[in-house]
Amino acid sequence: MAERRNADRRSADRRSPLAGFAARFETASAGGALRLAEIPFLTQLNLRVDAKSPAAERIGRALGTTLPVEPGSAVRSGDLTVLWLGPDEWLVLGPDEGEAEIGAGGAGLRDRLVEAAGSADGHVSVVDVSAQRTTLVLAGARARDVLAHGCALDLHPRVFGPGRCAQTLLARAQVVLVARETDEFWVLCRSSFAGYVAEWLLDAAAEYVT
Amino acid sequence: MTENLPDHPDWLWAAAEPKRSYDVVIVGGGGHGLATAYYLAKNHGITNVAVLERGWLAGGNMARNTTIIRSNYLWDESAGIYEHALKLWEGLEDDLGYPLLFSQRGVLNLAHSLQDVRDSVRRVHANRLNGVDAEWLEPEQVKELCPIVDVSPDVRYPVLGATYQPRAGIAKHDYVAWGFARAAAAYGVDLIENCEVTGLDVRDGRVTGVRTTRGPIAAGKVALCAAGHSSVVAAMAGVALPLQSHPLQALVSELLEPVHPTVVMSNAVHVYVSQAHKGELVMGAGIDAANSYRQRGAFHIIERQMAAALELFPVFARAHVLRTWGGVVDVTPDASPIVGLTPVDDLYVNCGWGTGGFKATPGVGWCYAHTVAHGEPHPLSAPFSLDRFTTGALVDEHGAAAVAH
Amino acid sequence: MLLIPCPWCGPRDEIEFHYGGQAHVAYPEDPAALSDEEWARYLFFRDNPKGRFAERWSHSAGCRRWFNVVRDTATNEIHAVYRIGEPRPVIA
Amino acid sequence: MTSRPGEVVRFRFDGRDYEGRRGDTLAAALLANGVRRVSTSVQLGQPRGIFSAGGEEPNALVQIETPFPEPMLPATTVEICDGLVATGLPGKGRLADRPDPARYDTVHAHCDVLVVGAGPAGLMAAAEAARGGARVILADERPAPGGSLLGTAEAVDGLPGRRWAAERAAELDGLADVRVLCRTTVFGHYDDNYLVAVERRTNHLGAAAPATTARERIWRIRARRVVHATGAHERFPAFAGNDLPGVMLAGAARTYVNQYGVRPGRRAVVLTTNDTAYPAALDLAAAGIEIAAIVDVRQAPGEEWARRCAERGIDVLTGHVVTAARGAGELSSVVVAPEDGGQARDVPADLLLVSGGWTPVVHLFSQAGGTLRFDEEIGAFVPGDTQARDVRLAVEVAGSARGVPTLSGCLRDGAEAGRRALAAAGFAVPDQAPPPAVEDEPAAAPARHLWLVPAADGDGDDYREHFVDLQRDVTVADVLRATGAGLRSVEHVKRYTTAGTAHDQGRTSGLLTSAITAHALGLDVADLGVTTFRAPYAPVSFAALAGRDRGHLHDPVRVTAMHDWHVARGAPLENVGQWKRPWYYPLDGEDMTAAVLRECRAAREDVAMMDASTLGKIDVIGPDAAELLDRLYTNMMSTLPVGSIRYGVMCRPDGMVFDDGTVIRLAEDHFLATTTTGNAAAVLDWMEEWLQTEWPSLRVHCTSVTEQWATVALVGPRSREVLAGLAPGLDVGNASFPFMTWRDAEVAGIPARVCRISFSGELAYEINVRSWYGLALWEAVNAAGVTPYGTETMHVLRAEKGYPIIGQDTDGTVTPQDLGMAWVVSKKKADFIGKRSFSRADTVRPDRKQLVGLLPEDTGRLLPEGVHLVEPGGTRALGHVTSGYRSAALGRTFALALISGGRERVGERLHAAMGEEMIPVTVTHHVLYDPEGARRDG
Ligand SMILES: Cc1cc2nc3c(=O)[nH]c(=O)nc-3n(C[C@H](O)[C@H](O)[C@H](O)COP(=O)(O)OP(=O)(O)OC[C@H]3O[C@@H](n4cnc5c(N)ncnc54)[C@H](O)[C@@H]3O)c2cc1C
Ligand SMILES: NC(=O)c1ccc[n+]([C@@H]2O[C@H](COP(=O)([O-])OP(=O)(O)OC[C@H]3O[C@@H](n4cnc5c(N)ncnc54)[C@H](O)[C@@H]3O)[C@@H](O)[C@H]2O)c1
Ligand SMILES: Cc1cc2nc3c(=O)[nH]c(=O)nc-3n(C[C@H](O)[C@H](O)[C@H](O)COP(=O)(O)O)c2cc1C
Ligand SMILES: [Zn+2]
Repeated sequence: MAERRNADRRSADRRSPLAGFAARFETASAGGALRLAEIPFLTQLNLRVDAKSPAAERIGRALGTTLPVEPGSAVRSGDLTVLWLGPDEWLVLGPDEGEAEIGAGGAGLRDRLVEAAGSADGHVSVVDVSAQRTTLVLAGARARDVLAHGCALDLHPRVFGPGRCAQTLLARAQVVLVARETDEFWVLCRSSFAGYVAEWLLDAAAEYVT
Repeated sequence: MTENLPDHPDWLWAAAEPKRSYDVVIVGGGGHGLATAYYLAKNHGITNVAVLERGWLAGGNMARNTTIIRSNYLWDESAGIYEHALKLWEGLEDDLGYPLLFSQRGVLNLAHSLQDVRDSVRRVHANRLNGVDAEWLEPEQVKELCPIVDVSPDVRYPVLGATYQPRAGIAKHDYVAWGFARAAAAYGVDLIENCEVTGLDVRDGRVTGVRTTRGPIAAGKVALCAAGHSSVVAAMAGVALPLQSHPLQALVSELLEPVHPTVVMSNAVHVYVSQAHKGELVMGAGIDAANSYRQRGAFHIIERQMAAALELFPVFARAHVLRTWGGVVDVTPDASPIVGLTPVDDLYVNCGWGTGGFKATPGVGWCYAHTVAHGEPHPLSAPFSLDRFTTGALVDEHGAAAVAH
Repeated sequence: MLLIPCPWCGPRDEIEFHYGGQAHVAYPEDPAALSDEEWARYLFFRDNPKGRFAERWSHSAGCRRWFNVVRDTATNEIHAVYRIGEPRPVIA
Repeated sequence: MTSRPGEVVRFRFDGRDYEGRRGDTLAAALLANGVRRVSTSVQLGQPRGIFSAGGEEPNALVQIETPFPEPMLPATTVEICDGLVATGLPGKGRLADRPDPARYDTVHAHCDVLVVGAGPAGLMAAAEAARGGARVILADERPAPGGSLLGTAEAVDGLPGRRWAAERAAELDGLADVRVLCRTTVFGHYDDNYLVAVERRTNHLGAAAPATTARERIWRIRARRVVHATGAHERFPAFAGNDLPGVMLAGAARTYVNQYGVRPGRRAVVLTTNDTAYPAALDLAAAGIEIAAIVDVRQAPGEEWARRCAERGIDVLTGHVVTAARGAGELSSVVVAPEDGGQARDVPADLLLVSGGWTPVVHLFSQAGGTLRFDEEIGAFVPGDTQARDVRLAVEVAGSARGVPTLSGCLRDGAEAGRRALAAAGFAVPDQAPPPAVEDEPAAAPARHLWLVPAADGDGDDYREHFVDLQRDVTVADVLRATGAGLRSVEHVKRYTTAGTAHDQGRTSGLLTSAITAHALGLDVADLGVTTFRAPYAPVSFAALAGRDRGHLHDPVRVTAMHDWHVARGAPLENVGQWKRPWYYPLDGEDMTAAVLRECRAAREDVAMMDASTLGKIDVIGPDAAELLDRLYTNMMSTLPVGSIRYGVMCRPDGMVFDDGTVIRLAEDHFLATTTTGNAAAVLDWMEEWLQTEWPSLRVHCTSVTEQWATVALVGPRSREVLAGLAPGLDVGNASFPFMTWRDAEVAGIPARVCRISFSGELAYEINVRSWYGLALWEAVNAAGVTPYGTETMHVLRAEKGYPIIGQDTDGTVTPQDLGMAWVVSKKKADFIGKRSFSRADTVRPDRKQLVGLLPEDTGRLLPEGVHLVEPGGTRALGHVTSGYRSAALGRTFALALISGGRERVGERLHAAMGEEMIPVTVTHHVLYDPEGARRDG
C-alpha cells in the first residue's frame, strides 16, 4: 500500500524539462503545417557492447531485434527503438517506466538488458540516461524546413528518411535526431538544453506557422 | 567631410637585388623583420643587412592584423616587453618620420562573468605594479566611453565591467611597416622581395647562409622573423619549435560615420572591434581550430563573430561586411612568444607572437636586434627563451590575460 | 567549414569535430626515465608541417570516436582518413 | 518617359518625392526622373552619378532611411518600394540609433550541383544537370533570372530573352529536386564546396513585408559540384573626367533602356574598345536617344555593326579616343580626338557610354583556390585549369565568366558545364539536347585593350582627373605616385592608393589598376596580376551573418530542473559557462552581503541547501575502470572500497591542475566521477581521448550522466536530522553512514542516491535523484525548513575550508602541491598523467606561488579578488588574491591568495596593494575553519 502511494506520488512529482512549453507547442501546432510536442519520460538506456560479441546477440534477443550496426540507422521493435550512436554504442528508447528504482531491481528494461548482457563477457555497459535527455517530436510538411535552419545534415527524404538517426548539432545544441516517419522527426536533447532547443524551434517555426 | 588618410611619402624604398653575402640576413619582411633591421642599423650600427621576403614586403600578418596596441598583459615578463614597445610607439612617428596614425584611443577589455571580473581586476593590479596604466571600469563607465556598447543586464552575457588602458590604441599597419622599411633602407639595409628562403646552411653547428629562390646568400648571422611560417623555416636548420600554425581572420565594414571611439575587446563574447581612421569597422575573429597555412579561415568563425558583435553592439545590425581575410599565426603552448638563441650558433629566432605581435613590433625589433648584435638575449626578451619549455618556466598568458590581440 | 569524413558517420561539417593535433604521438613508455628535454619534447613540441599532416580528430558532436586524418595544411585537402591504431597510409 | 507602363511606386530621395515603377531599381527610377547626381565622392567631394546597372556600381551609393536605416547600398541594387526614403551618400554610411526589428535566419542546403548565376550559361547548366536527375540549386542575385538577357533585347528560341529565361527558370523550379533562388548572392566559396549565399527576402516588399519572414537569409550550401556562371563585368578606360555623372558603362545604359524603359540621357557619345557597345548604341538609338558618335579606338568594328550604324545614321569614329569628359558637376560635352594626335573636338552630350571590354567575374572561382590565367584575346584574367593545382576543384566555369563572348556560345558552354558537373557528381549524362536558337549574332571584330587615354594637349595631363577607382577617388596620378615611390607589387599599390578597397572592391576597376601599374613599371599585366579576391563577393549585413544567434538565442542557456524555483524566489543568476546558477537568495530588503552572511550562517549553524545539479557526472564502467581512473587522477582510485567516495584531482601532462571532483565507487567495475560545472564536457573528452587514442586496450566505457541527476546539497549541523526526516528508511547514523560513503534510499518518497560529502566543511549530504524529480526533491527539502543558498555562499564556505575552485584559485599554472594538496598526489603509483612534470626545474622551485590564507589586519576590510601582494615597502608582486570574502563563521574578512613561496611566509605581514593604498595582511595557512575536519566527520 505504502509502495503504491509512493509510486503515485512520484509520477505526480515528475516534471519533464519542457513541461512549461506545452501551451506554446500547441499554439505552434495549430495551423497544421507543423506539429511540435514533447514526449516526456521515455526510458533511455545507453548501451555499450562489442557488436560481434555473444553478449550483443543476447541483448538483441532481449530487445527483439539485432543491434543495428550500420552507422546512423535505427530499428524499431515493438515499443522499443534502438539507435546507432557509435560503433559500439546504442541508445535504446522505450516507453515510460516511471517508477523504476535507482540501481538494479524490478523488471525494468535496464535490468532485462543487464541480465541479457550477463557478466561473463565483462565489458558491457547499460547506463540509464532516461532523464539525461528529453524527446521532442517535430512533424508535418514543414518539419524538414524547420530543422534545416539549424541542422547541417542533408535531410532529403532519400538521405535521411525513416530508419535514419544521427547525433549532430541543432543550432548550438547537440541532439540525437531520429527520422520516425517520412515527415516526423524526434529530436532528443539534453535536459539542460531543452529550453534553448524549444525556444529555438519555436522561433525557427514562426515563419511556417503564422 | 570625411577624414582623409595622410599621404605616404613620395619615396619609400628601392627593390634591392640580393648580394652574395651579408653580416645579418633577416628571414621575413614583416613588421618584426623590418623593425629588427632598423634597430640593427640604428642602435647597433649594423647595416650590411638583408631582409628577405618571399612575397611582397609586409604582406604577411603585418598586412592583416587588426592593429590593436596595448601593453596590459598579466605577467611581469610580458608587461616588460609590451610596455617597452608601447613607449617606443609613443615616439615612433617622429623617429621614423612617417605618419603612423598611432591613436591612443584606449582599449577596453570587457568582463562578462564573475570569473572574468576577477581575472580582469587581477590584471589591472598587476599592470599597475608594472607601471602600466590600467583601470577597472564599471558598466556605466564603459557606456560613457563607448556609448554603443549594450550594457543592459538582460542580455545573454551582460557586461559586468571592463579593464581600460587609456594609452592603448591602434595604428595604421601598412604605414608602420613602410615606415620601418623606408628608414631601414635609408640606412642601407637591402629589402629583397620575392625571395623565398628555401634552405639554411648549417656547418659544424653554425649557420653560414641561406638558400633562396634567388640564389644562395652567405650570412654571418641569420635572424628568423617568419611568423606563421617559423616552423617551416626553422626546420630547414633542424630546429624544432613548439608552434602550431593556424588561420586567423579579420574583417572590415564599409566606411561609416563615427560611432565607435575606442577599441573594445571581449573574451567571453569573442569579438574585438575598432573603427579605423577611414571609418571602417575593423573586427577580429578567432583562430581556426585546425592547423593550416591557408591565408583564409572557415566561414562559421565569421558568423559567430558577427553574432558576438551584435550582442555587444546592437546598432551594428545593418552594417555590412565588406571584406574578410585571414593570416597564418604561429601559436605557442603558453601564448607567449619565443625570442632568442637556438641550438644552432648564429641562428636566432623570433616567433610565436600568435594573434598578438603587431603591438610588439618596435619593442621586439629593439630587443631582437640587441640579441642578434650581441649574441645574447636582451634582458626584456630573455624570459621568452626557447628553453622555458624544458624548465617549465612558461609565461602563460592564456588563462588570465583576456583575448590575446 | 571543412567536410570531414568520419570513418563511421560519413562526411560531416567541421564544427561537429574536435581537433586533436598531431597523430601518432605516443605517451612515453616510462616518463620517469626521460630527461627534462625529452619530456618537454613530448609535452610541447608537435610537428607543424606545411603540407601533408597526420592529425587526430574526434567526432565530438557525433559518434564521439577519435580517428586520424591525413590533410594537406597548405590546401586543406584531406587525403586519407583512418582509424586509431591503424598505420598512416602511404599516399602517392 | 513618364509614360512607362507598370504599377506606380512612390519614394523619396534626397528630400524630394518621386514616382517609379514596381520592379525599378532606385537607380532606374532616379534616371527616369532625370536625377543624375546621386552621391558625392568620398575624398574629393565630387558629384557622382550612376555608372552601372548592377552590384558592381562604384558611384551611386545611397543611405536608406525608411523603412529602416541601412548604410551604403548601391542604388543599382535597391528595389524601390512604396515609402522608401533614401539619400545619396557622401562616402560614409550611417547606422541606426535604434535596434533593428527585423528577423534574420539561416538555412542549410545540399545539392549535387550548385549553379551560381542564372544568365544564359547558368540556366543551361542548371537545366542540363536537372535533366540528368541531379539535385540542383540555381542562385542569382538579381530579382529575376536571365542575367544579361534582362538588359539586352536578344531573343532565344524565338522568345525575348527575358521571357525565355523566366520560362526556363519556372520549369526548373517546378522540379522536385531543383531550387531556384533569386535575389540571392552567393558571396563565399569555401573549402570542400561550402558556399554561402544571402537571400534578400523582404526589402522589395517595403511595409508589406510579413513580420515573421526573415528579412535576409543566409544559405549554407554544400554542393558536390559547383558551376560558376557568374558572367562578366564591363570595364572602362581611364580618361580625364571619367567620373562625371553622365559617364556610364555601355551595357548598363542598354539595360536601363531595355529592362526598365528608362532613357539615361538624351544625347550620347559612345567610347568603345570592342563590339559590344554597338548593340548598346543601337538599342539606345531605337529608344530615341541621339547617338552623337561612336568613338571606337580600333581601326574597324565588326562589319555588320558598321553597316547597322550606317543604316541608322550613327557616326562611327574609328581610331579615335575620348580624351576628356567635361561638365560642371555633370557631363555636358565629350572631347573626341583621333588617337594619333589629330584635331580634338568637343561634342555636346549628356551621356557618355564607355566600354573597355569585359572582365570575367572570377571572384568565387579565385576564392575557391582556383588560379587565374591572362587571356590575351579578351584582355582579362580568366579561370585557369581547375585540376592544375594540388587542390582539385570540384568546379566548372561557364559562359562569359570564362570569357565566352557570344550568347550562343554561353548557352552551349553552360549546357556543357552542366553535363560535366553531372558526370563528375556521378550521374549518367543524358543525350545532348539541341541548343536553344539564337538568331541575331553578328561576327565580332577583335577587341583592343586600351587602358589609359592621355588627355589632349594641355588638358590635365597630370592624370589627376583620370579616375581608376571611382569609389575611392583614386586616379592614375595616384597610381603613378605609388610606383614612383618604389612600389612594384600591385598589392602595395592597392594599399598606397586604397584602390579596390571600397564598397565595390574594385569590381569594374581592379584590372584597370593593375594595367596602369604594369604600364608604369614597364611590365605585362599578365605577369603583374591582380589583387586577391576575398569573400564576401558583395557586402553582407552583420545581422544576416548573425542569423538567429542573437538575444536569448545567442548562446544556449543551460538550466537545472530547479531553475524556475530559483527564478521565482528572486535569486539573481550567475553565468557559469552556459549555465545559469542562482547566486544568492535575497530576502526582502536584503542586499547581497546580508543575504550571503545569512546563508553562510544557516549552513554553519543550522541547515541549508544548494542546487548542485550542474556538476558534471560521468559514469565509468568496465573491468579496467579503476585502472583508467588511477592513470587520470593524481591519487589512487583503485583502492577505493565499493560504497565509498574519494576526492580527486586531475592534471594535464604538464602537471598543472585541470579539474577536481569526487569519485564514488558503485561496484568493483563501476564508478561515478563528478567534475566541476565548467569542465564536464572537457573531462569526458579527456577521458575518451586517452581511452581511445592511447589506451584502447583498457576495457572501460564512459557515459555522461550530468543531466540524468539533479543534486541537492544538504549542509549544516542539522542536515542529518533533516535527512532522517525525509528518508525514514535510511540509517543516517554516523557509524552506518559515515563521511565519504554513499547509500541508495528513498528521500521524500523519491528514489535517490545520497552521498555524504562536503564541500563546505560541515556535516553534509548530496542527494541525487533523476532530474525529473529535481524540483520535487528541492521543494520537499525546502519545506523541511532548510535555507537555500547560492553559488556565492558556496564559495565562501569552501574558501573558509581552503578548498580551491579550479579556475578561480587556479589559472592553469598551478600544481596540486602549489595548492597545498600534496596529499592528493600519490607517491605509490608508478605514473599518472602529470606526474613527470612535478620534477621539472620550474615545478620544484621553492618560490612557486602557493595557496595561502590572508587575514587583513582590519578585520572588516574586504580584499578584492585580483589584488596583488607586496612586501612592505616593496613593489614586486608576490602574487594575488584569488578569493576574498566576509566570513560569518570567522567573524571577519579573509582571503585566499597565490603567493610566491607562500607556505614559508605563513605568519608574515604583507601588503595588499590597492593602487596607492597598502592594506596590511597576515599570511596564514589556507584552511581557516575547522582545520581538524571535526564538523564534517561528526
Ligand atoms: C587577422 C589577424 C589579426 C591580428 N590582430 C592583431 C592585433 O590586433 N594586435 C596585435 O598586436 N597583433 C595582431 N595580430 C598578430 C600580428 O599580425 C603578428 O603577430 C605580427 O604581424 C607578426 O610579426 P610580423 O609582422 O613580422 O609577421 P609577418 O608580417 O607575417 O611577417 C613574416 C614574413 O615572413 C615571410 N616569410 C615566411 N616564410 C619565408 C621564407 N621562407 N622566406 C622568406 N620570407 C618568408 C612572410 O611572407 C611574411 O611576410 C593579428 C594577426 C592576424 C592574422
Ligand atoms: N565578352 C563578354 O563576356 C560579353 C560581353 C557582353 C555581353 N555578353 C553576353 O552576356 C551573356 C553572358 O551570359 P552568362 O550566363 O555567362 O552571364 P550573365 O552575365 O548573363 O549572367 C550571370 C549572372 O550571374 C549573376 N551572378 C554573378 N555572380 C553572382 C553571385 N556571386 N551570386 C549570385 N549571382 C551572381 C549575375 O547577377 C548574372 O545574373 C551572353 O549573352 C553574352 O553574349 C558577354
Ligand atoms: C586594419 C585594416 C583595415 C583594412 N581596411 C580595409 C578596407 O577598408 N577595405 C578593404 O577592401 N580592405 C581592407 N583591409 C583588408 C585588405 O584589403 C586585405 O584584405 C588584407 O590586407 C589582407 O590581404 P589579402 O586579402 O590581399 O590577402 C584592411 C586590413 C586591415 C588590416
Ligand atoms: Zn562519427
